[in-house]
Amino acid sequence: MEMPTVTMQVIPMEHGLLLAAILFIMGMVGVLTRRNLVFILMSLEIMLNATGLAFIVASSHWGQVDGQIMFLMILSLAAAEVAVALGLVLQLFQKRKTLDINVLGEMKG
Amino acid sequence: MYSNLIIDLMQIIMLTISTVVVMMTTAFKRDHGLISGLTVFGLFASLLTFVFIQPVLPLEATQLLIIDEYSLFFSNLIIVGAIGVALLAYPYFQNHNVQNEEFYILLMTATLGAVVLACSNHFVSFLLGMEMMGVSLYAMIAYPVHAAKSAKFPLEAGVKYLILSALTSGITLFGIALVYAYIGTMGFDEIPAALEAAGELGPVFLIGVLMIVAGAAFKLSLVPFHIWTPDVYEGAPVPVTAFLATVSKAAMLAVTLRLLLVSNAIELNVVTTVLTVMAAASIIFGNLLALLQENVKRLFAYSSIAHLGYLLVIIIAAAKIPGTLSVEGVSFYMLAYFVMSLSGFAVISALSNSEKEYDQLADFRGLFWRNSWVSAVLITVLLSLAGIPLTAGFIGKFYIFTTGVESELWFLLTMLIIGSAIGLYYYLRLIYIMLQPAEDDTNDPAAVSLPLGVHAVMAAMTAAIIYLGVYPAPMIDTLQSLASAF
Amino acid sequence: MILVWLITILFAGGIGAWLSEKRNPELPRVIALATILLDLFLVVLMLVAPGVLGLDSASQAELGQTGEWLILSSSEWIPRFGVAFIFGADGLGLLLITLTVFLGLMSLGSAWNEIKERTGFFYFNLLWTLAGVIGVFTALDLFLFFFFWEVMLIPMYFIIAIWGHENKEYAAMKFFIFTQVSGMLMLLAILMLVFFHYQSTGEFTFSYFDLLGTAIPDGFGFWVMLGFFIAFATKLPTVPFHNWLPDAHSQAPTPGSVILAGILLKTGAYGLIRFTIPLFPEVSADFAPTAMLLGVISILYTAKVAFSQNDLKRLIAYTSVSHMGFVMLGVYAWTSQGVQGAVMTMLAHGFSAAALFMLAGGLQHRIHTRQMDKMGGLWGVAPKMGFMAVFFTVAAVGMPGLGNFIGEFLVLLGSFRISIAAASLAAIGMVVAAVYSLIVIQKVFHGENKNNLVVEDLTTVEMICFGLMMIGLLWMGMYPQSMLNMSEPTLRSLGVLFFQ
Amino acid sequence: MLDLLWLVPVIPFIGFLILTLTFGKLPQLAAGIVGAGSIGLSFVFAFLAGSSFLGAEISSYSQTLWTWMSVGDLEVGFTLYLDGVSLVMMYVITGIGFLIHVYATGYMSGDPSFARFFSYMNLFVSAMLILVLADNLALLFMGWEGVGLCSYLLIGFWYKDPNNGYCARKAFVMTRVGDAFMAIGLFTLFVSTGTLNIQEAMLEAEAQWVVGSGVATAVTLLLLGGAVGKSAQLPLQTWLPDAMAGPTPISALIHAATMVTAGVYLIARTHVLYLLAPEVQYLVGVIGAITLLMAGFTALTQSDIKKVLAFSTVSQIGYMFLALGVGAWSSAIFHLMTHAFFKALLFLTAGSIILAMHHEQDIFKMGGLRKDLRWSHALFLIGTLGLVAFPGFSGFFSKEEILASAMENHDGGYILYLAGLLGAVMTYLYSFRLYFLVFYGKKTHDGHEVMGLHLQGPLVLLAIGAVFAGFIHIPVEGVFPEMEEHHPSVMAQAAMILLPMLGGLLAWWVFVKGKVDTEKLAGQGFGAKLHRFWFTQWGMDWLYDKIIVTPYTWLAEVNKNDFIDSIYNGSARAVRFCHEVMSETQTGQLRWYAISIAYGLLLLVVLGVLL
Repeated sequence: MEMPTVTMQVIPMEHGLLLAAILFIMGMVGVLTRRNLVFILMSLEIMLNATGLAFIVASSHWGQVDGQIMFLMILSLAAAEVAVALGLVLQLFQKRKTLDINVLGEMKG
Repeated sequence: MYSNLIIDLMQIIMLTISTVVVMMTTAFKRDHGLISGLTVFGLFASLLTFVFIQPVLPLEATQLLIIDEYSLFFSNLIIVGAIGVALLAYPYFQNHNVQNEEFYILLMTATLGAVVLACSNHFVSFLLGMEMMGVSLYAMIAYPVHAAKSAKFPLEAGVKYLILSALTSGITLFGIALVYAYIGTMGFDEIPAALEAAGELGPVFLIGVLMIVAGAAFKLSLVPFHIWTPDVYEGAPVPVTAFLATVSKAAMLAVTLRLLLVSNAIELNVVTTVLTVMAAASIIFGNLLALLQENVKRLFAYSSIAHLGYLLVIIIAAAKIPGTLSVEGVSFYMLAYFVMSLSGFAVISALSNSEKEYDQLADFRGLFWRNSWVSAVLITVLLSLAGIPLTAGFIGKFYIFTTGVESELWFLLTMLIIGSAIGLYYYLRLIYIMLQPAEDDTNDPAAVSLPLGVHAVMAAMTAAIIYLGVYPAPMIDTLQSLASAF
Repeated sequence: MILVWLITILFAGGIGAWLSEKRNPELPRVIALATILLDLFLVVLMLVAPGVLGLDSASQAELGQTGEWLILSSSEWIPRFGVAFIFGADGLGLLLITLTVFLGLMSLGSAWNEIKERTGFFYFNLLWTLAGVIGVFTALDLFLFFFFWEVMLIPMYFIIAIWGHENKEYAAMKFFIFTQVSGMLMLLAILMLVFFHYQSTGEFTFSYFDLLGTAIPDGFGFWVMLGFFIAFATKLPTVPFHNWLPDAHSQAPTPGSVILAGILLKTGAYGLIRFTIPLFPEVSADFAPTAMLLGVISILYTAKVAFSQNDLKRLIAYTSVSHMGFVMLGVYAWTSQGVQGAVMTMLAHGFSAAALFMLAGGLQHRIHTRQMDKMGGLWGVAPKMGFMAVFFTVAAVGMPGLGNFIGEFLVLLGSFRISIAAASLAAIGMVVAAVYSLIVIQKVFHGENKNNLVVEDLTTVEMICFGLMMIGLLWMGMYPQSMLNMSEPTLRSLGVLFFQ
Repeated sequence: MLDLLWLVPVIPFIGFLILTLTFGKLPQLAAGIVGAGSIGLSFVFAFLAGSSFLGAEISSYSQTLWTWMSVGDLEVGFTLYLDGVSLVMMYVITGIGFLIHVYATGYMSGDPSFARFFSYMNLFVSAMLILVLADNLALLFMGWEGVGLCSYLLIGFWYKDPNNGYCARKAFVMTRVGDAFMAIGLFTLFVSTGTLNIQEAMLEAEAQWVVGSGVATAVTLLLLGGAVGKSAQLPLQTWLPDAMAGPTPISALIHAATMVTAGVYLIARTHVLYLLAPEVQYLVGVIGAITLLMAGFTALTQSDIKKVLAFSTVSQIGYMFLALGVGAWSSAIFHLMTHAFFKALLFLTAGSIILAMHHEQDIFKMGGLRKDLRWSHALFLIGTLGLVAFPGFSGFFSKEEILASAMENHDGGYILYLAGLLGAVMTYLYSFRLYFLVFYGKKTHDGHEVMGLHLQGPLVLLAIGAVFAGFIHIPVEGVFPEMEEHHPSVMAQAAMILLPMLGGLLAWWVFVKGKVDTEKLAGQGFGAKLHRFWFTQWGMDWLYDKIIVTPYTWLAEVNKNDFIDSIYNGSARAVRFCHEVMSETQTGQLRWYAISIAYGLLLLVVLGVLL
């Protein structure tokens, strides 16, 4: 099982990072623009995964495993976050019968 | 060597064990009193381990964590805060008939996360601690979601904190990734060497650095990442607000300062400039926002923005003066702020429970004559926040001025004076309201007899405020020695 | 140590008064009286035999001081920053301490029958304010000084905010913010001074003696001095920093006004004499014309504003600003006559303003208004009060034979040497002072008693207070030398210009 | 006995203390005894001290009681100084003062504030004695201000009438304007000579100053400012007629005999300085001349008996100033003394008339009273003859001396002489107008003489003084420079005596014979304008009101709320506004919050990349 490392190396790190950045920004724009709480959570997942990609790209650039460990951490973080978040989604729907986050605007000033 | 390592990590281990014990006990016997007692006991035991840890310091426990006097100080502070929060939580949730016990588990995990954060010396442990604390907090904030009257607020606050915090976590992580991509290391103390090796670094690296700064700024609620603070403070149950204001801030500050100093990032021109702008904006906007605030929890939120702005002045000063004085100052100010906030929220907590929180300014009218002890505590806190002598807040402000003058930060000092002037107004306004006779005595939240725990928190914190304000020399000596690590 | 005792007794007495209220609401005032009398006793002892009680020759040697310090003691506080408990009193300090304790007694007298609610906390605040003021007059460590500077404000804030009149919230807030903000500027200035001292000597210290003569880098001296100046000028107060005063004085309860006008204002003047000018002699010399101008403007401008007031206490408050203008003028003339005049004005104004506020407060207590257009013809119903009003008004106008004249005369004489224009303009103050003062007598005591006001004449307690202050003013006016002799060594050591 | 000198001012002060501190509890008789008795006792001590002074044949005597102020080079002792001039003054004050006090016990009897009246009177005498006995200008200033205060208190003695209060304030403030000048004068003198001691300062000045130098002119001008204020000379004279609002004994004591002559005393006391500033000295004479004429004309138009006398006082003090201006120092003091007698007599008699007429002061409502009020008539006539300087009466000797000195004066004295002569005519005219209007003509109201030893007794003694005081020799030779003897020609002397009498004749012709319809003359056309002009003291009150009083009160009223305050309140409002703007950003909308974080990040990045 030899990996074709030669072809991997022709992709410069910047390209990988750029891809990660594009994904990250897509996710971020999603967070900023969606009104549905579930979609927002999905966009957050995209952001986190983009981060994970960036770590893996960096990690392979330096030939270290640190970045990949980081990716695992991010995965578990995302899972934990979603677990709590879905609990809140359920509560929101139960109480307000909607997932539109604009109803959550009662505290201000 | 190994045994030393175990002693070194004893606090974290002890906290973990306590968490597991609390969790297991909950599974078998749901008893609010028992669980909260266990929690306090566990936290206390963890706190006491510092006696054993002290002699072996400093020691790097793997690459991830470093236990030195500095981190131990903050860990202790965090655990004390957690004990305080636990003591406040008991009466608060007592009338709350749904399951209360999980709250303490969350509290324990959040505390654990905070301690890890304070000890972290590596981006991995940084992430671990920050998210452990963060995820626990999401749940804690929204915890009384079933409580009848105020249900919508915890939910709203929880969702807001969750989404915004996750957003900034993503930003921070991406920033870390960018930095890592350019220098190839994530250990704090390895960064200077790596930077040296990497030579000239492009804007993408700087963007990474700034994204990390932004993430820290969010947790420290610095302008322009402050906007969540009032809503979350208001919506969260009082004990959790206290946790947010004290433990969460202290842990984040501890690691941020370490990161900035150890990695020499503070010497980057970009970082100091950005920090200066954030400090000035936080001082001015935080105080302005608090000016006519009618909700005391929001008031504390805005004032925390301003106070973190003050703190930033000391951090920025580290760019020009020896880091030791700066660390000493930051530690003192954080300690003072920690004590004041805990005490302040203890007062609000004393007036509240999960059914109804008395956090409107009007609720405080005449408090001085109804319950002079509770209001005397709050007055002390407010005077301390305003930086009046005889209180810890004054010595804290003294540190800001001293470091500010020594590093000649005239602009920030001007902002500081303007901000403090505005700040005086709302602190005094609250004091004034307490001093006025109540319009009617029927609505008297303080008439409820309070459990010993809340009194203990108030008494201990007030004593600390005054002790630190009148005779700070011993504490200063301690801080001086812990700062020598930098 | 006696100075520490002086302060500690007041602190302890305050706490005792507070705690005793639960037992009996009459008790706090008795405790307060006992406390102040005990302090007065110590003060008299110091006046008679300063050496017996506390001249700590060890600390004196340690601080390298000789001569003018009658009492001096020092011990560590925050060694990290070279902050220490240094207390000292020289002739000037002793005079002002005496004034403080004496007027404390007077304000107690005015509170005796007026304060009926929450007496414990009231006397607590009263005694703590006094303690703070004595601290200010005796602290010789700049950190300690600042500490007391702020300590005296908080109880005063409480006094205004709790026992004040209809517009107390605004007044208390204004008072606090003005003094606090200016205080912060002073803190900044103190730290800059300490820092510059550290730069040139490598030693962190807040000791007044060490900081004297600190070399300040070019361009900074003015700003550091300004920090001190603004703090003191706000407290004094001088135009344009005076606006807190009319509100605070008119809204405060009588004992509060007495302490504010009688004592707190003097801390500003004291600060100028003790700190601002000696610490920054060159910059102050350059600044003196501006300061003297501000003094003159204060005298004339506030006299004019006072003239149009209808609120009796507000009017008296503005006249206080006017009189403090003389202090500013005299201090910045920095000649022996000028500064001695300022000192005499401080003492005499302490008495006359305190008495006038007591009268105004007593009137308000009796007829529930401070508006002069609702008064009139009160001489007929309260001749004793009328006599006292005339006496103290006349004293305030600067009638020779009474203390205020000595002050103003010396100030004018001393400043005339330095600036003929300033002194001449200030002399117009003599005329306008007559204009606004006499209008008070006219509106309140003369004329027809249109509203048929029934006013109980002065009580025995009040008569004792006023009598003592009368004697004090006469003493100052007829034999000022006894006070001038006390302050002279101080002024010499501070470098005031003595012509021989 | 000289060392008892200090008792002279102290005894009245003790009287003041007794009367004040009993707060009206003292019965009237006791109050009267204390009030008048203290002055009497003071006079006794003054007499004892004075006679041993004269007996000792020394030029001056000084007694230091204690050090008042000693600051740096300023040394001011609480020191009394007695020489010929202060001796004369001391006698006048205690002697005439005592008589007026006795009179006042009758005049004021029954007044509810009887004791208060005497306490002020005693304080006044004490202050006046300090003024004349002071050896330095600071102490003199103390007396100077003290008498001003008492004047204020006594003018406003009947406090229920707001007009009295106004008059009292006017008097105090206007004299204080002069005092401010005087104070500055003291400072200038001190800075220049290094002392406030009058004798030393004069010696120093003689040694240092050049004649006519700036400092000499400045000091003398400033002191003159004080003097014209106190002595009601141009341009600060307008307070004195209003001061007549006080009880009549006050007018006699303070506003005729003693206090208002303090300005004359001051200039005489510091005459050496004036000799060093000849222009100013001449100015003193000019001021006197103008004032005496102006007051004379005004007196002619007044209808209030006391105001006529008040203007005559202004006019007579004008003579004293004229004397000072031509260097006739001793004549000025001499006229001061004789004037004290006849003017006190006139005022007190006027007081008796007022009492008799039930507090009527309008002379047009009197008339033909010479039968009803025999005593008053006789006494008033004596006083009037003294005032017009009828040969043989006291005023004659002093006024003749003044006019003679003016005539002989070389530098411009002639003009002053002519003014004085014209003034003398005027004096006759207005004095006899008053006399005729009150005692001759048609009787309209009945008068009932109020009799009593304490009323008429002092009057008789004063009348004796008014007749014979001219023969007293005042012992001032050692004080003032020697004056050459005046020997005016017979013609000049005759002119001086006879010409003024024409004024008396004119008064007789107009007011007794009724040859001229005065009402018609003063009621229309140019006459009316002239009458108004004279009546209002040449419009000076009006002028002061327009250029000083109104602007000042307007300015004060406009700025009642202290515009500086609005700067602070404005900034507080600005902060509040910023708060409101800022809190708009806290919308509560989660998406806006997320966007703000994104913007924040963008801001940071832009900031970072730009740098």
